[in-house]
Amino acid sequence: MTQAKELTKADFVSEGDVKWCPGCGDYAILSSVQTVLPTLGIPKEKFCFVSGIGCSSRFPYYMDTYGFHTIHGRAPTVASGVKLANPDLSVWVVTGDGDGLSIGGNHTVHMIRRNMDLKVLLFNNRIYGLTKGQYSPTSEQGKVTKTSLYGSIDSPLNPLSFAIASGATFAARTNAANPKHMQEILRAAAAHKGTAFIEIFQNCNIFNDGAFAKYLNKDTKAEENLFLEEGKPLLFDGETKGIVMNLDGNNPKLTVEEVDPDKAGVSKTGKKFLVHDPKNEDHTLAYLISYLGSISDPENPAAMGVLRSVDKPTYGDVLNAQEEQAVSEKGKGSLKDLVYSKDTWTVKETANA
Amino acid sequence: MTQAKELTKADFVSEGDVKWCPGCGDYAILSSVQTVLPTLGIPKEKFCFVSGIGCSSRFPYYMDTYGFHTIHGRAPTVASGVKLANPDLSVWVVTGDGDGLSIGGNHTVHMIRRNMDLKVLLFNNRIYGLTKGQYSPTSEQGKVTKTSLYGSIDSPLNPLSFAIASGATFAARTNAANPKHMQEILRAAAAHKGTAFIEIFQNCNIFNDGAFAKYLNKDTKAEENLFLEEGKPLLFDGETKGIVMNLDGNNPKLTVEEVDPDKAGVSKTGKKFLVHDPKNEDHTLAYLISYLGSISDPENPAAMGVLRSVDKPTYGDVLNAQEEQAVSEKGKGSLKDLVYSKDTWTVKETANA
Amino acid sequence: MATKDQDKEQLHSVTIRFCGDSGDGMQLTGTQFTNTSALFGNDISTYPNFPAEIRAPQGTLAGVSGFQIHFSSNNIHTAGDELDVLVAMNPAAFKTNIEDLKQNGILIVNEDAFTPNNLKKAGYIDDEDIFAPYESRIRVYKVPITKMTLTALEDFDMMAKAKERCKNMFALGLTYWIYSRPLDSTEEWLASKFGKKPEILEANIKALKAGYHFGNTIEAFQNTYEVPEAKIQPGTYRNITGNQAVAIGFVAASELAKRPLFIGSYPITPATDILQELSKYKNYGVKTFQAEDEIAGIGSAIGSAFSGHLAVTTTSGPGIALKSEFMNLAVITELPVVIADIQRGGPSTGLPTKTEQTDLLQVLYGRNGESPIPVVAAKSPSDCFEAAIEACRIAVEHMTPVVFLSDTQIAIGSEPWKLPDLSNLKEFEYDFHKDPETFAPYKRNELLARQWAVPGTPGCEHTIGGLEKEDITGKVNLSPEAHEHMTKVRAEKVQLIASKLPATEVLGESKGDLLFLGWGSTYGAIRTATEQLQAEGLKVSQVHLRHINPLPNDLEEIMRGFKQVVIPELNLGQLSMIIRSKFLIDAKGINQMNTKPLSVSDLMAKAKEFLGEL
Amino acid sequence: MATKDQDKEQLHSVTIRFCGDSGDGMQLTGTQFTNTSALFGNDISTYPNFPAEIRAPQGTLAGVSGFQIHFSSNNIHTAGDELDVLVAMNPAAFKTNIEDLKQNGILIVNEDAFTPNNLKKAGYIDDEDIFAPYESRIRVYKVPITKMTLTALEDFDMMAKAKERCKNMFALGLTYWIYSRPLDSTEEWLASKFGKKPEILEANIKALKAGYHFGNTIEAFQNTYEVPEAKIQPGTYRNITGNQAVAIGFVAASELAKRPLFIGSYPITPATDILQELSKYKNYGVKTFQAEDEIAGIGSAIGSAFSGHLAVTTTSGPGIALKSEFMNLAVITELPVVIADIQRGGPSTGLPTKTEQTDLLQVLYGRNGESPIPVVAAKSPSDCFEAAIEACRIAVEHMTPVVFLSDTQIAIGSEPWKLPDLSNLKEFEYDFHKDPETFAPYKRNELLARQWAVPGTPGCEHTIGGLEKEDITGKVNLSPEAHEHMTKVRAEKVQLIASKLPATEVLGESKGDLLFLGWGSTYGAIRTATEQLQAEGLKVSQVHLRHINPLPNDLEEIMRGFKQVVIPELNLGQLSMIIRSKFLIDAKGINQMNTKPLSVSDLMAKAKEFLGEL
Ligand SMILES: Cc1ncc(C[n+]2csc(CCOP(=O)(O)OP(=O)(O)O)c2C)c(N)n1
Ligand SMILES: Cc1ncc(C[n+]2csc(CCOP(=O)(O)OP(=O)(O)O)c2C)c(N)n1
Ligand code: SF4
Ligand code: SF4
Ligand SMILES: [Mg+2]
Ligand SMILES: [Mg+2]
Repeated sequence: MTQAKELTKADFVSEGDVKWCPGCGDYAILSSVQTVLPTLGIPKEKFCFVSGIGCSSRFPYYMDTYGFHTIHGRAPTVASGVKLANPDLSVWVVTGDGDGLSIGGNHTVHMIRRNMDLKVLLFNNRIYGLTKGQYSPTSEQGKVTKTSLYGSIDSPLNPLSFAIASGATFAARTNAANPKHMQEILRAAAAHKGTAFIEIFQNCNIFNDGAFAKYLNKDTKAEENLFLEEGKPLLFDGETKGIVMNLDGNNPKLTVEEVDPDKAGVSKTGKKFLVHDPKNEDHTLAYLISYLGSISDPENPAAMGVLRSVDKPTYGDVLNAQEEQAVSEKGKGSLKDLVYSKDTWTVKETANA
Repeated sequence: MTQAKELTKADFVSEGDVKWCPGCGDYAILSSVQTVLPTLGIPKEKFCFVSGIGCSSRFPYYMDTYGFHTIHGRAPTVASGVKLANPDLSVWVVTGDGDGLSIGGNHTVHMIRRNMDLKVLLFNNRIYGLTKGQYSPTSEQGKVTKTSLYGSIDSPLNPLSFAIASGATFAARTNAANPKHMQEILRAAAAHKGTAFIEIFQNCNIFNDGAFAKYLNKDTKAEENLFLEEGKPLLFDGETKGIVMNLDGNNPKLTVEEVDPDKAGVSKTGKKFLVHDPKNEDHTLAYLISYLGSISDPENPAAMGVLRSVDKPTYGDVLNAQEEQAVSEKGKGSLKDLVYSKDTWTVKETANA
Repeated sequence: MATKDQDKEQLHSVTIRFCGDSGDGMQLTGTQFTNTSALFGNDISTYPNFPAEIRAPQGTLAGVSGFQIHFSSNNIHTAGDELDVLVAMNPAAFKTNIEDLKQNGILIVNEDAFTPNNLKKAGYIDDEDIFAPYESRIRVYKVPITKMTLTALEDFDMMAKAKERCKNMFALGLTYWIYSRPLDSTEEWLASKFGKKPEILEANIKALKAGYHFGNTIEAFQNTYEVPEAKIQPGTYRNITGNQAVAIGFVAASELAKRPLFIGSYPITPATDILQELSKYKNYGVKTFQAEDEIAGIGSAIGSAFSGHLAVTTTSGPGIALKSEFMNLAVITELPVVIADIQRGGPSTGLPTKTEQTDLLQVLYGRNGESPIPVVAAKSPSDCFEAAIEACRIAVEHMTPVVFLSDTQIAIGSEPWKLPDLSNLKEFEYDFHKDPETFAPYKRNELLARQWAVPGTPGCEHTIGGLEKEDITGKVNLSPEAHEHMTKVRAEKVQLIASKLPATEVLGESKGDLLFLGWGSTYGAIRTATEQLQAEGLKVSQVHLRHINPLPNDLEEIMRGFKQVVIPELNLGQLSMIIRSKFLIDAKGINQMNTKPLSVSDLMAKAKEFLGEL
Repeated sequence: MATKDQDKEQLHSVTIRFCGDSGDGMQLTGTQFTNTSALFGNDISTYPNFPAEIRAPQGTLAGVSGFQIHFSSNNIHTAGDELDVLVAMNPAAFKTNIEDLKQNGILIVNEDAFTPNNLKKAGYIDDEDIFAPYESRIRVYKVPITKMTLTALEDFDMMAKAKERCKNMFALGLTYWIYSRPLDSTEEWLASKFGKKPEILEANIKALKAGYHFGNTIEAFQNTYEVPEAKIQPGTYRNITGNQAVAIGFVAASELAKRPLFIGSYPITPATDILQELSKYKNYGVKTFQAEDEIAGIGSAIGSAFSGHLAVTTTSGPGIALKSEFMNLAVITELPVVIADIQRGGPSTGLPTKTEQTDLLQVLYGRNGESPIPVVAAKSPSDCFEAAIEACRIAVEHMTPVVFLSDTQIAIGSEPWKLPDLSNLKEFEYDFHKDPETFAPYKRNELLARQWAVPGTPGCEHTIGGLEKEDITGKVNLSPEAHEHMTKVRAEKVQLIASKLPATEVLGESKGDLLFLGWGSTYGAIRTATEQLQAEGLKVSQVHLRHINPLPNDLEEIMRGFKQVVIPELNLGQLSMIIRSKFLIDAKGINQMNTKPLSVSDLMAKAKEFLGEL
């Protein structure tokens, strides 16, 4: 394998069978990732995919890259070690809503706040797939599953809001059934220097079929998807509606208003539509946008795209800088110095003859 | 022990020695809790204190109530079991910044989102006390400790923001060195039906002395504390300054402005000061307020008081309702029915003689 | 009941395995065959075999799903070693199962599924004659099952796909014919299932009958067989899997303890069923809590125990690692909580859908410090009921965490369960402590069980925790004396459980040449081997342990009555290690690590070897 | 070097313990006495004893902090059983330590601290004469240490509190006088510590000298003593704790492996020091990562191993529970990572600052599935250096996780370390695999170590994980054959480590009546007991295991050369269990569970009992 050869999708397809259920949304994600990777200008051997346990977490087996299928919920920790040991690598974490937000929620938080420079794909199917259909932390309240015959009691978490509140420098959402959009987002994540968190709506056609149907359904998709573009106003439904900031009693709230057909970029009540700025240092607006269309806010469309993408030194950068500082201050350590430190004494041959 | 007897502070003081370091902020918290408990009208035997591991987590030993000193980071799980099994109890979780946000961060999230109806006291001293001084998830970036000789790299978490983003129905902050305020907050938490999360600034005078000095220092405390009162404007520094909402480019931001000495309730630039409403269903504003004065926002004062207090059914309420529903639908189950269910067959005595 | 038909060959026992693609409905087919045979009066034992994938791509080896039934006119205890009949619905199913078919066994394949494409998916070369190598030693029946099903349903106004889905009923009907089974119970079941969809109901019944008549019509099958009903103990029976029995056992224990049941768990194969099963029983006062992880599962259970509930948590091997720290807390706080470990193949994620007995040392020793926990093991699916109650009883009466061990084979396998006379179940003997005058948290009764005073009890306020403590008062105490004493007390308390155990049952003579000592799911295989060896006149007996910690007090004497002790296990010798070190008896292991239940013929062969060495 | 002074009584060995309130500076006092004695030429061994609380309320029993030094003209291996001298700075310290003082031993108390208030805090009744019960059997010296220190510092312009803080130097000076030690090294150390605060420096030196002269002046002490220098092997020495030695050992291993060191850890007593120590070594290319918990600690370490770093994680017992699931992943993925377990008292949170050897079975068996991990144990503080290197060497050369065991006694105890000739350290023999042509992730060398190709290597892309696999290719494979084979390979790989071990060292004759078999921190006590028993003419030898898994191949033969094998352990018989089950040797345990290091006299007494029984 030499770098000279131009990489293609086929280079990232592993040998064996792909073993997800026929019709599973995971296939499309796999295909999109395999499509995007060869375009990034990164040598194939520099990619490493690290996953936990779940249907989603079988992902690395299907990629012809370095991969590690670890244990349930802990992929962020292994990925952090892989990346810290070799900052040259492009390290991707593949996780599910149970893996990354239930058992692994804490590692997700800490990986994000440390800005570990990992690319995180959270396959959100709002169910535990591999264990055959129990509610997950993203399942809607009241959901009836095998372990919640009377409806689940837990209030769901919104993965994107969770990530942004944890300090994500990059947060985005896409849909497995929209490969074009997904590939765009994957490229943006790859380009980001820092941890990039992507929530991917993914249909589990066996245990939670249709969870995201409204985002795909011909009749509803225009009003349910709010596609974000940097510098563009937050418009949807064929640019007939948009998002405005409503300071109702000083309570900042995003609401939908209709576009004034007569005045460009202004709502019927005369409000300006928000203009999307993922580079906004302040995370508040991204946080508010992440809640749009969430399970607890079904009236509004869900934001699809890059909600936030800001610069911040990565953990590895600072770690390396500290190492350089240490070397420059103390000199490259020698084992001899370490062992033979100052508090030594010597016993002579002839001491007690 | 009969209920007739009026409870006093002394009833909540356990026998043995209290073993924190002399001067530790934990003493004041203990004393405040012991002061407030007898005033709540709850029989002594109904209190249960559950803690993890850390200096803070020694708390239950010093209370003459039911108590459980569990394992590191896991108090929320045990407390959830205690409460679900006996909804009559007033169950308090005592944890530290390491216990509750590092190893136990995930349980904290899930306990909060489930609205388990626990009272959570997070003693935030921004350090690991019991293990003698390593940085914690609330330590400032760059902090030099025994494990971060070149400064810690992690970005700190803000406990209150973390709780609010996790769906806290009650979130408050107080300072161990301000017993009067602390007691007020404890009373409010006790009165709240649902999980009540309280961040308590607590000085560790051995390993992180002075971390909260600016909130207590005679010269600075007026400008560093923003005391919240329901229905009152967010004013501080002797009512000379206040918090306004700044919609800078649709970017909702809380900023400090000076009070116009001539016009009541209005800033010098003519803005209205925010009026505090902890009952606001929408959590955005509480989330923004929680960030004020955080480590990453040292310019502003820190909000002290109840940021959020809203009603929502507790986990236990819904669980019990489901049980009632099941009983009313299927009748109270009898073991006989369960064992001798319909798919049975009978082998007779004489079958194969 | 059954009238003997002299045209049919009489057999004692038959083992059939249905296998096909995950989508082919083999679990359902097997279950129907099972129920019919049970109602007919056979003794039965079953063992399904799931793929690790939910629904791997159609036709692949990874997607093969199987269901094995052993039915007999004798009492049987295993799902059978070798197969008499293999029904293979596609090439992948053929490939992964054919080696288990015995000499002269019957192979029925759905020949329509043996297309070039499917052959390729199963890893065969296109023009390979895959049956050729077997034809000399087995009886191959190639049946166009799909085509015949479609033909039978010609007149139905249904999609072809839906029609094809009835092919499992055709296969079922065919096997019913071969083994002279009545169709009625399956027809009834279909009626209850598809009552609201008469078209589908009719189609299924038609396919079932078509299969049955096909057997009747063609001359391919020279013989049909009959397996007469078994001499089964009179009583009421139901067919039950181990996991179902555990769930019902826990509910029963809750009644016997007069305390509501609390289960805090996190899903994991093969334990998930128990949580799922129990979440049906809210009207029994059962509280199920699906926690964020295994740690939270046991943590909430321990909290509920402190609060006075009957507390359980369920998991499999990888989950035990996560629960260990809390199990240790339950040891030092002496709280009753049952940790059910449904073992699966390891190490690590390992073989999540395969059976193994490799967690024994983990549950005994996987904690820091000297941390004794009683261990109770179930030996078969229906036995889980009693074993689960026993685990709960020890927990509550002795105030201790208890590990309940089962495994995949027991958990998903099924057998007829002779329903117990519920009035014979003994209530648990314990009391909440309520008197402040006599209360101290670590004051003990004659079993060394400490007083259990639950929050809410006036005057008994106390704090427990994970630090070493002083006996009686429970106050934190790290002194040499306290630690020495408490270490001893914790050990003695567990040891005292043995004093309450009934005499150990020996299957066979109490002295002899070879004693099989076993635990867990190997029971049936060992029992069968033992009985057959006894029938051959060999002096072989069996002891199967319900209690692994503490071991029964009479075990040593029993073992010393035999020239050789042999310990068959689905691990590398975990019980062996304990027996050898404790008694210095040169026990030999029969250790199998190949994902399969123990084989009876293997056991017999090895036993004879050992006997030959004597 | 030292000139003999005939006025002084000559002693071979002395054990002193300084104890007082946490705030009294006892650790520092002890360290100074240690350094002075080491420089003087004695052999030394020390053991500090911390309270579980950071700084419990002044004067309470919970707040007592102690430091014990054993110094000798012989070679010694323990910090001493009984005390020759006890320095107690307050009543609480007196109460918790007095029982360890030997018959006719010297007690020095700071009489000024024996106030009614302090007596009450220590749980004494106000007017009790607390010394009376002891006066007949020990020599009590009540010294007004506080008052005399303040008097000595009369002229200093300092707060009284600051002056009082110098009283530990007074006590140190006094003991220096009794044992004829020079003051100069402590003066030098004070100068380096307080160089920038001349006032405080002077005050400390003054107090030190005041204590020394006080001894010289008053007549209370009839004798002074001399402990001549020891016959110590020539070389360069430093005093080192076990945790420091582990840290340096890991850095050395990193050099020998030519790979940067990565440590992912979460603080926990008594392991925290290692992480803290290593975070000083950034200029050695050491990456320290304080993770959010123990799981993340080992997870990151495993990730770094996959990426080609030398990976370690450090913890204590409760942390092992959390790491077990990942340890198991390292077993099945066959990645080199060293898990250092610094044992402490259990179960559960237990006795966090006390020593114990109760994690052995946990690290060997605390995982689901058959999951073999090599275990290496250090036997003393300085030995940690070599043991840590050995653990890393096995990990890298055999591609396996390795457990490194130490305990509180080793971790915080100290002894002189004869610094090794670094050129004698052997580089690790392994290579990253880089050739795609010959690469397969589970292809093995003659040690069965699999190929290690790290991400970034062109053409060697592969995925590893926790599911069972097929050998060589590493592809997921849950078949009976694959599992059987891999189970065997994993076991054999670990067993093969034994083939590379040097012959086991026997201290004493290689045949005899009694063999002490030990591991870990009991080394010193067992060795001392062995040597003394040998000196008495008894046929006693010692084997101390560096490797507990696999055991050395020659161990069985050695054991069979003795009539009795005795295994002393600070647990209830964990190594015993392994030895007994594996070899069916009736090894007897000497098992101590009282938070203390093994006592030499106890060992000798028990050994004689066993010998008597022969
Ligand atoms: C320690 C542990 N606990 C539990 C499991 C069982 N388990 C495997 S995957 C999974 C949940 C999967 O859900 P999700 O992360 O949403 O992934 P999906 O299958 O839906 O893609 C669970 C509970 C396990 N393998 N390991
Ligand atoms: C499983 C486990 N890991 C680590 C520890 C060690 N440990 C005890 S408390 C603690 C951190 C305490 O910090 P914090 O929660 O902030 O409490 P504080 O002492 O500051 O009140 C740690 C790391 C432990 N006891 N158990
Ligand atoms: S169970 Fe659901 S998520 Fe899993 S592979 Fe099947 S369709 Fe996909
Ligand atoms: S170490 Fe700090 S937090 Fe802990 S008891 Fe001492 S002062 Fe308090
Ligand atoms: Mg999912
Ligand atoms: Mg803290």
